Amino acid sequence: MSEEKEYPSLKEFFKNIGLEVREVKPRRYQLFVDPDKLPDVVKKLIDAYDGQVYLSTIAAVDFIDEKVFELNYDMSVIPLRCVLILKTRVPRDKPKAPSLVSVLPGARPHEAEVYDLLGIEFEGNPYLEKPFLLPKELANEYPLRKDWKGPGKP
Amino acid sequence: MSKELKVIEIPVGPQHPALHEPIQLKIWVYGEEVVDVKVVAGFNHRGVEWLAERKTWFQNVFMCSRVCGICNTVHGTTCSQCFEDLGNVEVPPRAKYLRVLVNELERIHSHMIILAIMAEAIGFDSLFMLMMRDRERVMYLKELVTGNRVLADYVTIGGVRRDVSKETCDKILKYIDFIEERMKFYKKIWGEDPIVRKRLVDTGRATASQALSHCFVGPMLRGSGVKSDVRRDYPYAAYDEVPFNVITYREGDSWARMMVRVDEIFESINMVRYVIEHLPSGPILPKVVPRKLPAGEGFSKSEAPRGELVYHAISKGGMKPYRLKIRTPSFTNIHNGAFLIKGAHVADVPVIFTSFDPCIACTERVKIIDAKTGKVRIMPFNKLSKLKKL
Amino acid sequence: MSILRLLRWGTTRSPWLLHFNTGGCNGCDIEVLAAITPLYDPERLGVKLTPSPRHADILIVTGVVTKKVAERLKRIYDQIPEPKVVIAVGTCAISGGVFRGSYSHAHGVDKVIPVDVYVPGCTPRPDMIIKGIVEAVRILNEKARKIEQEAPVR
Amino acid sequence: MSLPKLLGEVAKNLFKKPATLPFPKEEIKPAPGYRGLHRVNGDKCIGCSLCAIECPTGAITMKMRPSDKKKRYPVIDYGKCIFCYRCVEVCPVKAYIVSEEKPPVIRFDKKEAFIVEPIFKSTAEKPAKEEKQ
Repeated sequence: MSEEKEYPSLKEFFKNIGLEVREVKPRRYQLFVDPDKLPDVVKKLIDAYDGQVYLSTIAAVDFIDEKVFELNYDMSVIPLRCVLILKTRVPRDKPKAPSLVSVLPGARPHEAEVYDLLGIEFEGNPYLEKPFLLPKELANEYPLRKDWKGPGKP
Repeated sequence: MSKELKVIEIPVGPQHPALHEPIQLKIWVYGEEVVDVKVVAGFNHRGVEWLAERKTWFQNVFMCSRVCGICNTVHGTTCSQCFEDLGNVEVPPRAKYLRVLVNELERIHSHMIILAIMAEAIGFDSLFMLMMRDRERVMYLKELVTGNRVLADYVTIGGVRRDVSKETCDKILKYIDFIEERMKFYKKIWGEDPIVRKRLVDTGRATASQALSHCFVGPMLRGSGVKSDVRRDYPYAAYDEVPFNVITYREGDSWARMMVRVDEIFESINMVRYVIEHLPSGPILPKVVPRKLPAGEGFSKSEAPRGELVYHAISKGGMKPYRLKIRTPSFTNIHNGAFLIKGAHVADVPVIFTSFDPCIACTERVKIIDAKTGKVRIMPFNKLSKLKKL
Repeated sequence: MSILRLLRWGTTRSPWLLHFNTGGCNGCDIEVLAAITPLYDPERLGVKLTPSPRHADILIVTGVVTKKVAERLKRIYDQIPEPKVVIAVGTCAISGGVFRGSYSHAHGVDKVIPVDVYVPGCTPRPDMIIKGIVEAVRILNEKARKIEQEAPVR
Repeated sequence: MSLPKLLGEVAKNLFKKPATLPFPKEEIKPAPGYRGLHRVNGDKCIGCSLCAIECPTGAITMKMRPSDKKKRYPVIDYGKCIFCYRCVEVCPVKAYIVSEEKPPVIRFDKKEAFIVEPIFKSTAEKPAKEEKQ
């Protein structure tokens, strides 16, 4: 992996695959992707940058008013020294998204965590498990959903 | 052998002499070889993200500092930066430099403690005692600057909470010189001592491509030869003005990971010196710090002693965040790194696991079934088929 | 009778510690670790850290007691032979501290097992932890004496 | 195989002064500026409850004054306090007295020692132990 190799900028790369990326802050890019296209986009991204891309986190948000779950995939592109936030939305009544494990094995614990705390199912990830982190008493509940009633006062 | 060897399940933890924190490793062994591993956890799940939605912005900075005790300042810094990013709060330059100072002091003490624990894990108790003795000097410096030995609560939204005086700076320089002197000696031990080398070289080896595809961060990634450091790649605080080198080792084994930490201590010492020499004057807090932050999205990442730390906040305005996502470095390192244990000797399990610098409190939730993609180097083929059913 | 007196003499002069983290932030744990290092060195006072609950006299508990770990804490407490003393180190172990109100922990050690000595502070300094151990030895002595008196006289 | 590198260091340490602090004989002094126990000066406090609102753990509760029914005063529970000094920072009248005193060890039968009332000088509401500033 040589440092000298020239890589295309994120704007060029996404133009080539027919998407447009927005620079929200310096070195921070953001774009909306369809959930079905996500593994494909990530695959292309990894190939274009010689695998020097890793997933920082998946921040899942429950927008209860709009009846959607928003998934923020925070990717780090090492050669460009920048952050790319891939946003995708899945409906709240059918929370299913494709898994990234086949293209990026490191996505496994992140997806398992989101599945445990918010109940979004990642199709193709064989490691999803409930309860993953929660105690046994809360095995069937999703604490980070906004309509979860909570434990009450101690 | 008349009797056939069986695959045996061994639980390691949650209360275990080699692991000081509550995590359970279920390992399956065939003879002396580990054939499968499962990280069972959640023992440390405290519901921090759920609590964060119910606390105000300022309370959140204090709570996020307590996600992890060893790397608390960097948690506080990243949390504050995330909220500053959200509310467009300008941080004065002196506060930026002081953040670098405290973060680097913390990196020195954190790396020293993991080096000491590693020495204990390989049975090198005198090195453990000597390193812990010298580490107390750093703890004293931290107490002098921040007001508490471990949980500093030094950083707040907009800046830092205390200023440093001239005498404090002199004392820091004096103690830092002592620590550098001692670290030169320890580097010789870590690099050349036969006890250390025999135990660490060639255990838990990860190649660069494995490290990247399994999303390793921090010293685990740099130990495999990938040049990635958030301080350089995505500079925060005053790291774009402070010169330093990114340390990489090509070997990718436990020894390389520890050597990355040893060398980073020297870089941190130089950075502390640079910061004290070039400390700008001025206020440490902006005049007005808003108590309410606008709607929007805040993102911040930083280089914790264990790797990249990410905060992602989503706000709908008001006093409290709508969602705060914390991704700690140990979360990916422990979950994804477990495949390195596969194929190792049972006696090497604590060594490999300690070389991850596991911070279970940071992870605040752990549990994984091992990746099947990581190739097992030594495989008892006759048992692998049965193993799948376990 | 005299055997029990010998036992009391032994345990109070050289109490062995067992340290158990029940899901704290690690801050108290590294202070407990710092308290057994050369600078404070309780070993010159006869205090020693032991890995096994069956050898221990004093149980040092740090951290909020998460629900998942509570049953293990109970099991470890039961394994320690009488007389035994429990020290709760840190604000989290006393009341849950900054994580009060969360769904996944028990808000303090004394909700799960009886506690004899509290060491407040976030985090307590190593010398205060040693002072807590001194206080615990005093209680250990009282408990051992009680066992001695209640034993049937032959 | 060479000699272990640490042997020389270990031998040298045999002839040095011990690093251990003579702890039970001498108190260990924390570094200047240590965040220790803090108390409320009851005479200065105006009862605005800002510290109770801002406290990250809810360790401060506001109590009614017996003499003046309209005013309140804060009571700190050291069993919940994390010594972050947020209350000291936000207090508009600087009614908090800070010290470098370490929080004391408390036995199971003296749990009420966790809860600490403010210091009053003028009124006879709850004369507490004097503390140097």
